[in-house]
Amino acid sequence: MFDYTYLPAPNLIPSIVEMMLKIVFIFSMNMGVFAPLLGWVERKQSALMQDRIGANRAEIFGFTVFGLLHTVTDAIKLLTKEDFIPRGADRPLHYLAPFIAVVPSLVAFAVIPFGGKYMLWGHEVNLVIADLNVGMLYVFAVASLATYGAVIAGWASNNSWSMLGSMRVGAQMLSYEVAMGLTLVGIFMVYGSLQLTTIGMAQENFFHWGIFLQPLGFILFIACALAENKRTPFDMPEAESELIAGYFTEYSGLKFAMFWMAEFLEMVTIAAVLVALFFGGWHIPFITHQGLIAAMGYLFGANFGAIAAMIIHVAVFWLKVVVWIMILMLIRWSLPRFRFDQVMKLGWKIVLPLALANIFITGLVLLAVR
Amino acid sequence: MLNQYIPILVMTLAACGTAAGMIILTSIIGPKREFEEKMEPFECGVSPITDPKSRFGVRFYLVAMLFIVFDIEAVFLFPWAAVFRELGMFGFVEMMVFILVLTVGLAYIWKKGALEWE
Amino acid sequence: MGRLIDLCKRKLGDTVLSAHEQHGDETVVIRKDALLTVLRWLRDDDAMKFDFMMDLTAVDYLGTRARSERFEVVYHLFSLKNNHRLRVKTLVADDDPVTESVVTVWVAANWFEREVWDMYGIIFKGHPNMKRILLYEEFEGHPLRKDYNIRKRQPLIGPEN
Amino acid sequence: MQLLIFYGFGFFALFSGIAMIMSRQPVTSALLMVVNMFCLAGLYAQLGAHLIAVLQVMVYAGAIMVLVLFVIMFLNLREKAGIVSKHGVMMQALGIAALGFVITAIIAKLDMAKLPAAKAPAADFGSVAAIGRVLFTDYLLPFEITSVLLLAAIVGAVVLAKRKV
Amino acid sequence: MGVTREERNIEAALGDSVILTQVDKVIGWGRKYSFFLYPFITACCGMEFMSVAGPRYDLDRFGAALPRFSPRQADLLFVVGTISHKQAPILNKVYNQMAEPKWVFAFGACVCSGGMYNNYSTVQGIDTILPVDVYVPGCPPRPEMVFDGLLKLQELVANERSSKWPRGKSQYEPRVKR
Amino acid sequence: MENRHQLDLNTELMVLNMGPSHPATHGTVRFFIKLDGEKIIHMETEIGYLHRAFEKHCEDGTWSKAFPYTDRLNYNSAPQNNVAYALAVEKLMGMADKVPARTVYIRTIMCELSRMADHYTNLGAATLELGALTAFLYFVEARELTWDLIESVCGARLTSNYVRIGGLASDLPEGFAGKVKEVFAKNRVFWDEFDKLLTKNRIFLDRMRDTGAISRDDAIAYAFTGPCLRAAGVEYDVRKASPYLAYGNVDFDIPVGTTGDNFDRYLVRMEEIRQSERIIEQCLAQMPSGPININDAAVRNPSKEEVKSNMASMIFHFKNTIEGIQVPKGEVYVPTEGSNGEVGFYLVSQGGGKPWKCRVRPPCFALTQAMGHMCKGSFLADIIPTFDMINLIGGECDR
Amino acid sequence: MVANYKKVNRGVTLTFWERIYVMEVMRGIIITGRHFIRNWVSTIRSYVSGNPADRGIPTIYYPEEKPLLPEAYRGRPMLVRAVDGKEKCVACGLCEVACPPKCITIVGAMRPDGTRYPETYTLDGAVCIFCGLCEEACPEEAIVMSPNYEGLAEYDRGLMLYDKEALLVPEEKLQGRLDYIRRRMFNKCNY
Amino acid sequence: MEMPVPLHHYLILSGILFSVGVVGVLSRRNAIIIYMCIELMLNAVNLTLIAFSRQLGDLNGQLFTFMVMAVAAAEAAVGLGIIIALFRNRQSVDVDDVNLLKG
Repeated sequence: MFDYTYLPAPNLIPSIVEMMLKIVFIFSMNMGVFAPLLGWVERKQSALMQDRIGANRAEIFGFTVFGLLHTVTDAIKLLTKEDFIPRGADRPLHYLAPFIAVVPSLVAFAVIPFGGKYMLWGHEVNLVIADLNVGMLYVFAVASLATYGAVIAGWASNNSWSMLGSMRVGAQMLSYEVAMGLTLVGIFMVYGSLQLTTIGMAQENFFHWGIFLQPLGFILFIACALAENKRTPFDMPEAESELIAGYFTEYSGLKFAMFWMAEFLEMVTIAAVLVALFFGGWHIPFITHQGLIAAMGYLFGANFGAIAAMIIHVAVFWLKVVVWIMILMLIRWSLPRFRFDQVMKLGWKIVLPLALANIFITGLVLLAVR
Repeated sequence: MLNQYIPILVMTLAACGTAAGMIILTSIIGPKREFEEKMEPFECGVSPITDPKSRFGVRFYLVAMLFIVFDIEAVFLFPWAAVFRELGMFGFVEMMVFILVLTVGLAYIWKKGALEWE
Repeated sequence: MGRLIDLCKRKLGDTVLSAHEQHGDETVVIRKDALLTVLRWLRDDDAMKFDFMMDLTAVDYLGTRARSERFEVVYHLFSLKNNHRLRVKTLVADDDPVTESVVTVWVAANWFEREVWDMYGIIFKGHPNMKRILLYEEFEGHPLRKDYNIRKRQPLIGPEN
Repeated sequence: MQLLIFYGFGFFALFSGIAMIMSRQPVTSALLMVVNMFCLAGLYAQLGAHLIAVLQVMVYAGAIMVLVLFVIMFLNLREKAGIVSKHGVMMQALGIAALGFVITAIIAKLDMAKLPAAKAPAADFGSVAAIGRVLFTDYLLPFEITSVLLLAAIVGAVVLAKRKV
Repeated sequence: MGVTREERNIEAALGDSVILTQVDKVIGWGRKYSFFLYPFITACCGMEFMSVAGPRYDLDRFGAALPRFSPRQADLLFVVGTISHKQAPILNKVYNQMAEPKWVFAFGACVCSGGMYNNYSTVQGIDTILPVDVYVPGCPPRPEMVFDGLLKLQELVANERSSKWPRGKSQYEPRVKR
Repeated sequence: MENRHQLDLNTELMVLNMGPSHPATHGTVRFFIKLDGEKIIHMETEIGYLHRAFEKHCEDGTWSKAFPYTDRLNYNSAPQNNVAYALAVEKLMGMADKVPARTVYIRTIMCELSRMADHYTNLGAATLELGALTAFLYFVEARELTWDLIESVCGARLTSNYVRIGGLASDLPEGFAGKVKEVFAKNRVFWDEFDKLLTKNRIFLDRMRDTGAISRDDAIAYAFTGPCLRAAGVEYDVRKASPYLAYGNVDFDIPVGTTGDNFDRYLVRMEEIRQSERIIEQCLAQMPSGPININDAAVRNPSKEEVKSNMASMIFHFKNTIEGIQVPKGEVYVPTEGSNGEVGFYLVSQGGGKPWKCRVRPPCFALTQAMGHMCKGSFLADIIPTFDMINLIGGECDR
Repeated sequence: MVANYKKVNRGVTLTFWERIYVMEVMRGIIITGRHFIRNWVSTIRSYVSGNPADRGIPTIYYPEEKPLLPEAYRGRPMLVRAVDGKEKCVACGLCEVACPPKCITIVGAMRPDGTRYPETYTLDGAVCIFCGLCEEACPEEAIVMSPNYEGLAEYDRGLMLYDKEALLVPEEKLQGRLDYIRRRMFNKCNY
Repeated sequence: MEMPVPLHHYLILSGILFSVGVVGVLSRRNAIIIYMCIELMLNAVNLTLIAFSRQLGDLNGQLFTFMVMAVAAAEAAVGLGIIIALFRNRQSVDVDDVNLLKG
């Protein structure tokens, strides 16, 4: 496990291949599937919630594919849109802001396991890009960088509404970052680790899922995650009816789309973290990790069985993620938004004390159980 | 252990590449024409009245400041949570004292009205 | 004659220039110089108690009346307590379109008076902010005067017509 | 490979550090500082200080620098023409001279052989649990004192920022 | 005004070639199903616009459901409701501030021609101050009429050469600078 | 303490220009806001972006040509304005009591239907601007169903042009009562869902409650009328204070609030939708049969056969159309309860076929005037619910 | 039978569960989620069965499906071409006068048989407000509000200037509207 | 096992960074930039601590860094508070303007 020198050559190649495959998988999942698809899901889902049908008319050779092509048309349109920077704006920062917004949301996924460990031809495959022992802290650290994107976007735009939006987004994201960290301390106490793979493995038993062990932590975390994601009911920074488009008022074309993309990808990350921490990660309820591998091994032989189990686990994980994304969208489309001071009040006066209380209670219970 | 970070590095580079690519692409493609009125910041169809970069209320700063303090608190809590089971009762009391002191701080700012947006 | 007109006449004496009742609407015409006192009395007197100033407008009688009585400023008052209404009018001359502002009596009169200024060019003395309200500063003339042609445009942008 | 990473991060750290003190725009300075923090975090990770590396990003880049950025934006600081003070050029020259001196001194003084040879660290060196274990036993007192320090910081900041106290 | 150094379009970038028409086709296809609206709503037609966006008629089917209130992000200026002379400079400014490519949709009789308001305060059709792409009559038009107009606009956009862009500012400067 | 924004760190006040082309201002209002952080120190309202010369147009045309213009005053509830104008003209002509009973009832129904549509739009738009898009679309659909009813009667969805002097343009369609029943059943479901989504939702409540409050006395001084006045606890409704149409014959409640904040306005409007349904159902039950127009050739267009067959009818028809209906000299003010408050028509006739003056008392004009008063000291975000609950309708406010 | 003033229940003393947001969020999600699932299922069902009636949503797929209009609906005004092929209009000019936006212009002429007819009849579609006053004014039932609303959008304002030929429609196509006028609007019982 | 990168590399880097910080403090007048330079110096020291911690296989260096961070955070809160207070009184964050000795 610990080595500074390189792995022996025969082992190096599979590791590199494994690494690249995982990165490509996550990247294609994020950029290729979720970023465009979520736009479609969001549109269609909101449409159906609102008794509408939603985008369905874009067609190639008569095929409309349930409106999926609208995401393609949107991309083409946004790409060929004028790139615009207002006078008085800080040009380099104006370019930098969407960049800063997107990168963390793409990178944050690295530590989230989307499957367990499998032995394939004597090579252990661990379905996580980087199995850091700081685990969740990495996500927090990366998430804290996302604040810059929004704050700088507003600052660099030379627009009053953007400026207001950026101040709001800064204050809001900072407040909820703290609360988010504290809400998860309970989970870390329960599983005794910050490493997401460890936490994932610990949830093999259905009744050890985080949701049962940390219900309060779960609710608080969802609130914080929604706030970090800056979507309704916490979309003060970009509240259309108040601030026009908030901090990205002066952004056009793809640069504007990048903020949205970042938002969508953040949503995927949030859903993935929720699943990994509270909903048993890749586990199927009542079926153990090894149990499934053994069963599949019995059916397909050891190696292919492991592959089959891997596929099932990965599918289960993404299924849970998709369900969570849909729930997050349901929340987003059902609720009115807060007022800014109410958001801050919720963060500091309700969530933060409750999170501290949650830590206290968890500690007491854990000590009592022991 | 270090090779744990290599994927992250690779991923970061890839992400930076993607993002930079998108920005460069959008600034190359697309028609462009700039003229005086368009370059004005948008303010509901009239010319802006004041410079947007005026100063903001001190509360925003206060929030950031409180954030730092509580972030440090959280930072201390993470390693504690990881070794909580090993430390047992002793660690629990120890941390509760720590939290208590900071809760006093929270109560102070609460009472001082630093959390109010009035 | 209606009850309110009687009351007004008895109380106000010769400040009431004329009064009439038509279709159940009681109307009193008040001398311009006594307007503010009369309206304040109408608001405060227990028998009257006109706490609502429902409407304030003007009428341009160009060509049908003497030029010294060209404009009428019309107040529609309503009393919540007594549930009755009264129309109060005052006459404004063409060459001196000035009358008293009643903003001090009813806050609501503020915009209504600005509108009358905008539309008829009647100036309300003592109004805190006598500016155009519906039209723009650059607009010349007062469109609801009978001598303003409905199609006389004064665009801020684009061709003249 | 390792050396390459070191040089990469080291170069960027230096570059951003120097650019930071040269930059005219305070906002740019702050952002360059963030880059600097990031590179240092990379170096920490290379040195096996995993928790510290992440905290470097989280606390320095994610919290302290945001606060700095807020203050810059909040005070609407835009530099006048002469950012560097009049005696700035001389100071810089002096500074660079001092820099050279310091480095030579370090290298001259450093007798690597006297240091114990680098040991292979324990498997969980620098991990969350390892730090936690030491922090909450050996460093108990500093830890508790930190809480008082933070409390003082809260009070201080509130007093300073809110005029009516 | 005039051609600035910054001005460019795809056609200039690619040079004139056979591929270009194909590229134009693809871009036209993309743009036609992806209108981000800037609803410039002032009057009665706005109520009908709500219906157009509402469940019964659902503007989203045409890929045009995202109202962006920042003109930088919008492609299609939906002028909905009477434009008075007081409002006209604002409309003009919003149009000028939109990022290229941009289209203008005249929604309702008042916008097309001033409608029944042939008077001192109303602009007699916004085509007197900006270039308009599609006119939809009616006071207010039925949602179906709006869709007819939108389909026409889609047709127009699909067959557009990208050399048409950028279009630049509207032909008039306001008389009064505010 | 007293002027903290001045003491506090020399914070420059931010002067913002909200509107006219801002999503929250409906395109027709412009707010100048002085902000200290997020708090409004001072606010000025500018209106007039939708001034369309209503009065001038009325004076320009004949009496009956004014109907299409009245449609576009409060375009959310066009029939109400039609009715108000018709009532005023009829009163001026001294034939107010000659209007057939069936017409009175149909007019009442149309008024209440349009009140419902108006409240649906208003409440929906308010929630839209508070971020709850789904609730908004539920009410849009509810309004759509109401509009179907209006369309089946008037022939147009929004600008109905339905009422005529001394009568109506057309009779109710066959099976109207049944359709109303169907629509109301659906609308009640939407109403319930809307109610469940919002009324007890704390997020919504916190946005609405104690924001934009106005005291009883201030509301009266600002000449508030309609739901906004009643929300402030003043018991005044034209339908009750001086019953017109069939309002004296039906049983309904008029909701009254206590504090005059946005939440009370919201509740009052929600309740009024229910009451309107009640009124309509009672009216349909009491609906008399009979003619819908005054049988007076000098007022009403004769039927086509009559025009062709009867010379006198034809002459009247031509005279009425070209010269306009002859209205005797006089003046009249008729208050009616519009969806937003008291809609009063003040008509002056100098005799002849054209109005000398046709003034409408716009309820939102008075309401909008108080925006600055209501928003002062609250947050930027509070403008939105307050302004929505004022329900500014450009056509009515600016005319 | 009187109206009463009734205090609305300001009510809203929230219970503990309502106060903690969670329950309200859940309730909201359940309501919207119910719509979502119901519409999802019904939409899929209609895709499978190919029957638009199976759709639970009220959306009309416009260019392919047309809405059902009430017979009172006023669409674009049309001139009636009588069965003998001549226009019914006698160019009396009443519609021109009655039209509030003044969008109609008529130039009348005399046929050899002495009847009047419009030599030109122009209706500016960009100005028309579909109010129906021309229809009421017309003594000859020559101009009626047809239920036609399609294809009115144009790229150019000039194209919306309809001349006589564009407006004339055979009588049988407008029969529904003519019946409606006679039955509902100018029926004898309406007086 | 040897460290992959020799210790003195880190030390030199940290020395340079420290000097850069010193130069910044000496040459800039903007209090916020000076504050950032101080942070830079702290970070340079942290780097040394961690490098030695790795060299010696001893966690104490990392613990030191941990504490330095905590202190730095507190310093940020108060330090920037002081800058704001200075700004409030002097309308400037230029250290030349706020020379207390000059009065």
